[in-house]
Amino acid sequence: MIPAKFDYIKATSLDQAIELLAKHGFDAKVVAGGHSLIPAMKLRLNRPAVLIDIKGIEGLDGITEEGGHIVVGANCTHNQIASSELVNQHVGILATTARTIGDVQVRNKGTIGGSLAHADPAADYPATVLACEAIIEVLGSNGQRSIPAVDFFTGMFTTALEDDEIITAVRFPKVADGNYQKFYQSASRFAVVGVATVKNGSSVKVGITGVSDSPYRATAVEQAYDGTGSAAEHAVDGVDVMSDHFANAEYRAHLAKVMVKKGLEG
Amino acid sequence: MRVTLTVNGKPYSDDLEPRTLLAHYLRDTLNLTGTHVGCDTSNCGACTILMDGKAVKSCTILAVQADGSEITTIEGMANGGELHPIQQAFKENHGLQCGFCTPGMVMTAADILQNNPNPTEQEVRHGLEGNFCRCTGYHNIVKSVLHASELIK
Amino acid sequence: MKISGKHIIEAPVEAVWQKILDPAVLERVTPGIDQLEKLAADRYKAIADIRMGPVKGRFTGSLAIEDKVAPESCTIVLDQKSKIGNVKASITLKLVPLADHQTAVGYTGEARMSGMLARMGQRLLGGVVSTLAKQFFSAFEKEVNG
Amino acid sequence: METYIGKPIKRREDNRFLTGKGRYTDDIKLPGMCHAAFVRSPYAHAKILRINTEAARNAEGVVTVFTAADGPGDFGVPCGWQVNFKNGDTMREPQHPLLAKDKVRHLGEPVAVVIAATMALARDAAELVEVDYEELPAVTNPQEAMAAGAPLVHDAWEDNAAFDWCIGNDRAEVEAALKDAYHVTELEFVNQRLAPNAIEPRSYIADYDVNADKWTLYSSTQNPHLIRLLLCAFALGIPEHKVRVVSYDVGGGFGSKIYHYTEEALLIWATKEIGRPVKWTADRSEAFLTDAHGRDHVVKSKMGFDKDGKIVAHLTDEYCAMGAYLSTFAPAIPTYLHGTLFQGLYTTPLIHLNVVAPFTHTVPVDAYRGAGRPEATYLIERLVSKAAKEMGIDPAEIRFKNFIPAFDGVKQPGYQTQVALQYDSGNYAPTLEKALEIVDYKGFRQEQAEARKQGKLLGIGISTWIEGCGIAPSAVVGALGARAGLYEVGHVRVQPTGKVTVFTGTHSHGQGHETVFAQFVADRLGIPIEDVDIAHGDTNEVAFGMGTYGSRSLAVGGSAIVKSIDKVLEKGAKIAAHKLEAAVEDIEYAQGKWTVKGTDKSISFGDVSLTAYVPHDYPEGLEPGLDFSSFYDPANFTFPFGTHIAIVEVNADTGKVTLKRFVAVDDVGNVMNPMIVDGQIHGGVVQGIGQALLEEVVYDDHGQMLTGSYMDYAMPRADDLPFIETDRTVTPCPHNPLGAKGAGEAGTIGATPAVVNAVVDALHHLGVDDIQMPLTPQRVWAAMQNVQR
Repeated sequence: MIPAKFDYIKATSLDQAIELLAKHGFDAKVVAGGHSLIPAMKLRLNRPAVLIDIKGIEGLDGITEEGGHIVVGANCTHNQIASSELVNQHVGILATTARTIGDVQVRNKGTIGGSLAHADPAADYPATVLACEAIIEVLGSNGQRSIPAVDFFTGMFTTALEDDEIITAVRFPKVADGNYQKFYQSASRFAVVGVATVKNGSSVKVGITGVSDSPYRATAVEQAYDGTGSAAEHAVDGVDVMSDHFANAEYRAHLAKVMVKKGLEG
Repeated sequence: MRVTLTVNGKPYSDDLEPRTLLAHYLRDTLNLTGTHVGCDTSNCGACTILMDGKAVKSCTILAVQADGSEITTIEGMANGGELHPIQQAFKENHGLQCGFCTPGMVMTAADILQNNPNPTEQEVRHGLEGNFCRCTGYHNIVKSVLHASELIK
Repeated sequence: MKISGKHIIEAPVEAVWQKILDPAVLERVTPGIDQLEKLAADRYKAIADIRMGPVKGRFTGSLAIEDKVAPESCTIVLDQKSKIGNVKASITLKLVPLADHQTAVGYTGEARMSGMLARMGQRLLGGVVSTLAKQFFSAFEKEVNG
Repeated sequence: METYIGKPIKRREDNRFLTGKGRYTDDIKLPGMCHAAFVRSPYAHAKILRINTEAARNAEGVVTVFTAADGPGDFGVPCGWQVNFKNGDTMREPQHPLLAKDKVRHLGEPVAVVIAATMALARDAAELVEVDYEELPAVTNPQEAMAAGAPLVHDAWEDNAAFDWCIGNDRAEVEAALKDAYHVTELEFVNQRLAPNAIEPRSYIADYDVNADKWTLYSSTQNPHLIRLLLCAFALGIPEHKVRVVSYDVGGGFGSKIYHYTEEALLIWATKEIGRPVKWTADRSEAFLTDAHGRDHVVKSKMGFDKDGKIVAHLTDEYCAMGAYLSTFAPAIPTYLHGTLFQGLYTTPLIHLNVVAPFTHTVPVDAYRGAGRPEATYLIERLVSKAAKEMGIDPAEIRFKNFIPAFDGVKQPGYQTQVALQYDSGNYAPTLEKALEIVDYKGFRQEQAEARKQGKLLGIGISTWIEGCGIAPSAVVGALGARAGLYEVGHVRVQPTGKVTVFTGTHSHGQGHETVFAQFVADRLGIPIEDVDIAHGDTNEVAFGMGTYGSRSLAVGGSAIVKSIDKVLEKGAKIAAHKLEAAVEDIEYAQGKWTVKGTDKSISFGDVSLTAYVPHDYPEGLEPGLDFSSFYDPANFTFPFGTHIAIVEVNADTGKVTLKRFVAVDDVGNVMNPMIVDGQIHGGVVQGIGQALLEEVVYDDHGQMLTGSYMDYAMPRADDLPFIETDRTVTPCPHNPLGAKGAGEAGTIGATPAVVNAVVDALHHLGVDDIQMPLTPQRVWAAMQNVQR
């Protein structure tokens, strides 16, 4: 399998990358690790005319502590996140989530920025950024924006990113008590259901991926939370549950409840 | 587009179409045909190589993305006629049958053992989740990796 | 696969009916539609550039509006081809007036894909349709009330 | 002197695979080689209205574009096995064209081929070929294909049946026995369609030499000579002596690389047209669409028992898909490789199987590891386990009650089944006894009861199995419709220095022939294994052969080599006798030398070899040389057997099945290399587990494939599995010189029902008595829900 032809530009700065994006618009795609994009290009399901490689841009692959937040650069790989001391110490749920993605090889190459921008409805990070109330930092022709996770995912493979915007970092509040529960699709190992739970005293925040066309905050669960797992019954309240060959809507809704219960009790 | 990189310790520089996948560059341009391609969707792991010391799937990386990197393929594992301990362990434990997935298994095993020199059975099994084998039922592959961890000590 | 859903539009049923059959409006609000060229009454040549996550492709083909019962229902028939596979869809829209100048737009139908698109995209089709519908109705609502 | 048989000798082929020096077809580059890309149908059934290749022809790097109208449409690939209707009518056999002509009949059927300078350019240009189709209704389920009004796959016939066949006792007699039975167990299910998924995709290079007027085909085939025969005699009508087929290393086959595929024939046709070598290697997504699939049976069964749990009758009706065309061995799979195993290991006195084999709008179905026998075993072992539950008999006990008593095929005759075949030798109970002991069956039942109290769902599943392999006696298969003999060729060339090259017509694609064959050759000749080399996979080197499948290589191919070794030793004895100045009757051969009995006068194998090639002092009238080729046609199939036991845990919340233990006690006859036999069992078992829990090709109602990549077709991974516990008993095959039966398919045959029986056992107390394969979490959960409702 070989992609259709394209031009490849290795961007050396964010400004250059954004300029290129603005110029090529619909025809351009940003690549970092490439593990969401390149398989689609090989199948020729996607054929960008221009590929803008941002992997070499300095300053996008660090993990730092800033003002009580852990800031993860967009180009950080899943393995880098999974093994980061800072992340493990302060946002353990993020490290756990990263460890469930793909396989060793994919985790060595795929990046958090790429995964979030791709917004696969079965990706793992979305649940966790939602539950953590992380902020997605983006830069575009019109400058910098900080997008709260809850506003970021707008549908299947669609996000609040404008055509000329690039994710630069994800800012995570510190999370003391959180867990990520994943039910694997047996072929792709994507999430049939992924549930991120962040507990803070008597309150809880729950992010769910895989269930609907877009990841969501399970606000009904959060409101009904009573310190036990019983609020899990509300996992799919008001949600249009997806159906596919592996999990029809009924089973998927059931799994969501099971995973949320595990999360609440975990 | 010019790509300059090191493969198995030797420098290479070639003009390539940007769409050339690293796996195809290794196989077709450098004639390193030990790296195999078994699927289109980054699942099977037959194309696994080490890029800057880490296991990656070379069918999902453009050669231009590998510019400046250091690559190790299966051909770079043995030292002359002497097999690498992982290769040795696969041989001693019958960790291969048709041999097609084998290079990818060996390269993934190298990554696993680098990060975890004393893995448990479950850690080895989990580490191999990105590599399909259709012949061995993984039984002897898992044994091989566990044995390799002993040999490397 | 079967498709169904319902959206409430903040506009009276006549306004919705009028706009939903207006090719100029359809061209503006349908996600990806680049061009809608009239071939005959209620029959258009349609060109769409669809970009959704892993999938990006140019689709060309026809869009027809059939079985019109004003201002209650109609069926939109799509037949689109692309290098990555073809899409055929037949979707019936039902408009139900609600109180306070609202209209419920329900849709039911079937979409079928072929080729690589079907093999790689089938499991995602439900979500894609749901997202596209959300985009369509949100743009449509702006158009009606704009 | 060291001997080798029975020892876990490390594989000699491993160094090249471990160092990246394997020679798979796609690794080969030829000067001037160009690349082919196929334009494939996006529909399961459609009329081809128009093909426009102009843009593609004019695209960068394109050598040419062919459609059926350019010549390939005149040719088709043949079917190698004829199975007629039970009323005597001839099997319906449509042409299987190299490129589709007026109609496409399955998703992915090729309609054009683009040949270009590089693989990338060929694919670019293939996208430019415009094909207008008129889509037609399709049918993908074999039962629905036989319903009135179903879309016809081939218009030439009034319905979709390729044939309608039966085997066993008179149907009325079986029905009557069922009517009178104390208990009847019924089962209806689908033995789902599987994709073989050798990790190496199919690959071919065709190269025509205009000066010599000769072709070479490099192919990832399991049987190079058979491909050459089919290609020359049937597909293209080209002279066989001008065609060389080379198959060096092949990355797994599992059946899918037995068949003569259209791409192979097309490339051989095309290379002459363009005068350049041309390569095609399948993508995985093409592999899903074009490699012959396995299984796909819709089954309805009844098994009757007396009050003691003895089987009195078995009646099964099946619809078994053929796909759009008849693949090379396809008709044999649900018939002679399936119905003939309906005896199982049991004394069932009355058996009847009826098979309707329809065409469907899908890729052809053919042999996949086990080929018809896993389907038979699954059916019988599910029926027996289900009956045990229904009758309140222990599942081990019901099997012991019904086993055919032991027979060795020498002192006691073979066992004549109700379904044509005669078993060679068997001793079934010990494998079950041993397996029960290994799992501590009684202990497990206690553990299970305890676990249940805590809400944990543990289950144990037993499957006993038998298969007919060592394929196969030519006269028998000929009578059953095979259009080829199934003997094997073994050629032993003793070099002047006493080194030995063995040429075998079988083909190793993971089975380890280079090691295993060398083991018994070295032992029989009494020479070091280093002095023996095994060659295969090149029609120019090896005289002839039928290839590797059906667990036949050792039993049939090995026996052919033994025949040649016997000839070598017989002639060697004459030379030795001459040199030792003794009568042939007075010398004996042992440990690499001939000795005059009762003396210390001897001559080594090497000296005799040299004498044979430097015959200065030589027996009068004896030809020089020490080089023999033999054809071995087996006297019977071989019948390995065994017991598999699975222990599973089912997650009560999600329905996910976790395999806790898997025990396989198999009897594959004499074992040459236990390491390799165990490896074959491990791999087979895991493929069987794959069918039970994960794998399924799903076509939708329109013939689109929903599981056409590894994103959607689930296969076992390392972390889905425990170690497989193996053990064995040894009941030698009485009719071949090695006493070997065959181990390649054993695991796949035994494993699937063991796993399903275990899951049903875990859930039976909840009211679950069957679940459709694969036992995905969703299906298992739904089964639990349904009984609770």
